[in-house]
Amino acid sequence: MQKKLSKAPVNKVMSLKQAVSALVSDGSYLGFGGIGDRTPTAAVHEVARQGKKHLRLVSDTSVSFVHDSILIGLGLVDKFEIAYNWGGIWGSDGVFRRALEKGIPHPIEIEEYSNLSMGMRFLAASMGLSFMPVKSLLGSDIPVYNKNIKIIEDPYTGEPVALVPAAHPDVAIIHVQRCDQIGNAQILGHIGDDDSLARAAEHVIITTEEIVPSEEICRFPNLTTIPYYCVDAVVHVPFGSHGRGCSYYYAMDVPYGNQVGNAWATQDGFDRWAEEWIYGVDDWDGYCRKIGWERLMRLARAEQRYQKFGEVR
Amino acid sequence: MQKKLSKAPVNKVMSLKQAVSALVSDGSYLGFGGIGDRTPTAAVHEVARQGKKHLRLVSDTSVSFVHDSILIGLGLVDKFEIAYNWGGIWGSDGVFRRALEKGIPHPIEIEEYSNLSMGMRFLAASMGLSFMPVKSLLGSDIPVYNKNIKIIEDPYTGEPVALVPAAHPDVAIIHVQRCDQIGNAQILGHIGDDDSLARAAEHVIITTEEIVPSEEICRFPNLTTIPYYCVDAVVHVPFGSHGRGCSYYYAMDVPYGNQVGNAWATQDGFDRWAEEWIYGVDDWDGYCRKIGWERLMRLARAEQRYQKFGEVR
Amino acid sequence: MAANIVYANDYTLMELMAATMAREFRDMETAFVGIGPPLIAAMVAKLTDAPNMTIAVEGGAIGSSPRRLLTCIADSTIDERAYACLPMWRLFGDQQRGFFDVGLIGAAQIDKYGNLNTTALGGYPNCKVRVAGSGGGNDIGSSVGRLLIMMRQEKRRFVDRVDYLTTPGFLSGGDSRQKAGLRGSGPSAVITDMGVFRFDPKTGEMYLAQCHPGLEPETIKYNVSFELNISPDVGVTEAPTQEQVEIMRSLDPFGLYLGTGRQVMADPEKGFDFYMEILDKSYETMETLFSKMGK
Amino acid sequence: MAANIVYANDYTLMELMAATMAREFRDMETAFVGIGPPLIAAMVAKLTDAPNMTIAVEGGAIGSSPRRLLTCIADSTIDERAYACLPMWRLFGDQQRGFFDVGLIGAAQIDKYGNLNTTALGGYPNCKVRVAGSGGGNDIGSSVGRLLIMMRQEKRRFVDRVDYLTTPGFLSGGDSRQKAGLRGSGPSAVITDMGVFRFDPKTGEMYLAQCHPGLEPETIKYNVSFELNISPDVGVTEAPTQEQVEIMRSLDPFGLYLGTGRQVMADPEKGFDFYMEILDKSYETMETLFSKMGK
Repeated sequence: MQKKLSKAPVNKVMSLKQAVSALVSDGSYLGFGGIGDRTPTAAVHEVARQGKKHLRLVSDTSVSFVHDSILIGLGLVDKFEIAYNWGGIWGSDGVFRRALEKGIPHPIEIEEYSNLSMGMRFLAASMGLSFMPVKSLLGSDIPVYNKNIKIIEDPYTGEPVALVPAAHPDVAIIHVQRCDQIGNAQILGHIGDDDSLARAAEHVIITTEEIVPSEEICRFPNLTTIPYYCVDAVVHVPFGSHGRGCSYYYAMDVPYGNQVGNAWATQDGFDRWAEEWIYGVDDWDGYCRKIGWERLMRLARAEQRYQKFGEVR
Repeated sequence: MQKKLSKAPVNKVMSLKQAVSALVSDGSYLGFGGIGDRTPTAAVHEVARQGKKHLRLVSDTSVSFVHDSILIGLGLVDKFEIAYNWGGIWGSDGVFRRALEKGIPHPIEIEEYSNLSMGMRFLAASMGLSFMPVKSLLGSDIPVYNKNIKIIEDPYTGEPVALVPAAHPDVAIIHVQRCDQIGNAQILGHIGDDDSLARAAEHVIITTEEIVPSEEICRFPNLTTIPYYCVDAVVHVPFGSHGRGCSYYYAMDVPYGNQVGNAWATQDGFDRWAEEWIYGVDDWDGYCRKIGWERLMRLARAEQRYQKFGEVR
Repeated sequence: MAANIVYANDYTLMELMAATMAREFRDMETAFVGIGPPLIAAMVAKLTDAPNMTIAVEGGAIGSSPRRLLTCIADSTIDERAYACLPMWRLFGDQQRGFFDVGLIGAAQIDKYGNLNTTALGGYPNCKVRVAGSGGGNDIGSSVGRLLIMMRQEKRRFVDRVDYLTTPGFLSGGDSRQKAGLRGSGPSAVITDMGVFRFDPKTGEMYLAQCHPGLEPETIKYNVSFELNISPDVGVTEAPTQEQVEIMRSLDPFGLYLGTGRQVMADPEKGFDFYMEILDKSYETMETLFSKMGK
Repeated sequence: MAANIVYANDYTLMELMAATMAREFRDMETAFVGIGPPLIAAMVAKLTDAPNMTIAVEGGAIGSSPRRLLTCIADSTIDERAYACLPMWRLFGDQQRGFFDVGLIGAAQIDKYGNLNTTALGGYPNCKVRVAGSGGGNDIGSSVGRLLIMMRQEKRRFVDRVDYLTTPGFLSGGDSRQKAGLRGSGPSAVITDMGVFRFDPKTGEMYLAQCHPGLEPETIKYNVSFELNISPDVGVTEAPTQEQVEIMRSLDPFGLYLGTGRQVMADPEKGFDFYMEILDKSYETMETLFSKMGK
């Protein structure tokens, strides 16, 4: 028998502090959304600030310096299920490497997939299924080390096919461009696996660039990626993905990642960075003031020069 | 080894006559898209006019009087894979009933699914998988009579789960609101399973209310349901779903269905209807002139009073 | 019941059925609703006691506020002011995941365990009467939180064993539903033109819970082929309220769902103008109804 | 080659690699392209010989025409003027279905059957050097039409057996790839800073097909751990054309991909202004490049 999952269409607007404190616990199984773009960095910082520990994280593509690695570096993570964790143009992720190469700050268990097979885990879970087939993973070492992947004989073709288990995070935290007060969330540009992730999780926190009236959402129902019935909390967090970009809202802050990447080269540097940027501010507003609103506005102008919702040229 | 499937980004605009004649053959396995809304009725009429026979049809929800039934009534169909075939508010479908109750005009083989399990067949096929699991069908008579459905023990939970086979039509024919010349198709409102159906098929014919410049498609990339690489032919067919509605473009013509429904009450009535409305005109333009452009424009005005792309109130 | 409820003096049986069904919905819930009378019942609920209920239809639209009369579940007006329009597989996937609290469908046949037939009567695949097939019925019956059923009461429709089991109820009773791997809680109520039926939580067997006004349990029993259980405290169905009846009549002023307006439309001469007139008038009706709800 | 081709006089090794890789793409094809230098190579192809090639990136954007310098695969500018932005699972699903003709990825290690490691060096899960993990690599290597690989040539990277097999090449050669159930045709070319490698269609073994200008097969052999086969008609890599080099330099004027501009950005004082200046200038560059293609 299924649990009642549907969340009521009521005003869910609250602060990030409230949302994280109400829904995330020690030991939580968390999935942070985004795919390079729309990284829920503000929420990652808040989880860190609240010191939630023994976390189990699940991500498809995780971006260093703004995502899961922050919690790993702080020693808050026991297990990490991923397809990819790296800095991209920002380069090597000192925190991730130290954790897996040297067990610093402490060893973490790792369970690996590919992007598609991780997406299939969310897709399966999003539909209430316990697994999905996939034609990736075959012949590779991924299923050799990950015993949750099963290679079976396809009952229709007789060929080998991989099965991956559904991933049902306790809480998914997803940053979006537009959301109404009851939680209907619209994602523009890169969607990642967030359509599935939101449905896969038991609880969902949406952080959003703008809270718009429901009437505005209803003008473009085909853009609603996450219906309100998946959503527990709606948090207004402008520039909530700073560092990475947010399509139609602001561009990546490439220098930021380069600077953080340098800081993270040593555990000591990471600790000082966290002290300053996470614990040294009260909340994301404090972080934005520290980064500087002018800098943030310049990133917004760079993005919106041609691409702004409803005014794309 | 997979076949090369991707269609080139070239101008694919042609007439419906050309598209059907080039891609549909006797014996073709066809999937007509739409879900009550956006029924590709113009294309169904053209397939009928060209007398393609021994067809195998696959649909999730098929709507009487404007969809698969037309081809069944003409005796062009050997096998029908469906979840649903009925007239809705238009009532009983004489053609469908005669075929299954009395083998008139000739017996057809039927293979049944539910809406979700049919959707999963298209979803599986769209991803190059040979099956998908589903938690419908269990305990019902559907898998008792449909041996292509397998009930297995879920390898992760031990519970029963149904598997359904991928459906790969030779040709999918889908009516959309907006498409560019190379085949990037945008669907507004009801999507049905057409996102999956287009990818599942080997060839795709898009009939569209409007052909818009690629620049217009690119203004709203999140609305592109079917990328050009799935598409072989783009056909400009205004009012191509007449009878049913086309969201943002025109409302249903309810009286039309009632009138056709009455005509179809007998095979003789059906034959006379087909003679007049299908064979009695040269093409869809002829059909529209016969229905009357004023009537069509009134349906368009009814729909667009509040809901028109970009101007939704 | 509050003291200020005004019951309707006259109403049709279809209106009684829809009004009774409307009472099965609860505020704040998500409802997956089928074609025709079910949608009328759900709309009545939403416009009275369940203003924050969200209605989704198989076409994929969720929580819409149509601007004009909805003539069918896939009518394009159902996309108007919707919270979301999803691919059908995604909407049904949401339902399979457990996001829909209640579903309402019709059926051609039912048995005492609430199993439904919407496929064929008198054999399969060779049949005497062919109907629509599962559509979303099997999916909703398999996975929705609780299942509501609305159908005509006839002896040949309430049968010992359905000719074709399209949509699972409690299968063969007891824990057979759970053993089959099904998730939703199964049938919760069956509402016909004669009464309201519910199911024993242990055995999964149907019993008569309420008779519509003026009917005796024995009369209803006579219209059921299987041995019908009758609740020891079988009640009488509450009449529709004046408000419910007014809403139904304004939602369906020409009896398209609940009555016989259909044949006027079938008139090749006058049908289309008549239809355009209905649509035109309905903008105002819908506006009035939704403005009550602050839309 | 047409007579009017003008080769560049000076170019970096990275530019030679990217230009050589650009020649592996074909017009009208769909290409699935990874981060950094691969994207530069694909862009060069599109701006020269393959104007109707469509580039898709893992983030989900297909066929975009970014307005400014793309700093990374998920940079929001990649959504600009895209034909479609799909969920990632849907894009990879399209790829698994066979809609992508060619894919280009990098790797930390490769073996003689073209199997790739992008996960860990020196053991697993306890490792000496941890890298990113599969990302989309395994998926692309499993299903894409033909796989292109771009990586640095070092003895410890061209190994007998990869420390961790992240992305399948020809596995253990012969028909082992097909037997494993994989769909795509497997690796087609490996391009390094020393040469171009291809694979025997029967055995699946890698061989040296071309040496970059000035290099002897023996030198390259010295930078490979396994017994390297050398084509009997091993050639010399064509130099980049002037046009290719110009495009690369205008696409990456500050050496973010192909060079060393990164550290300027890391300067806490001047980094941000420098970056804003790059972006500002890049609008014009992109405009010029795309206008060549009629966009």
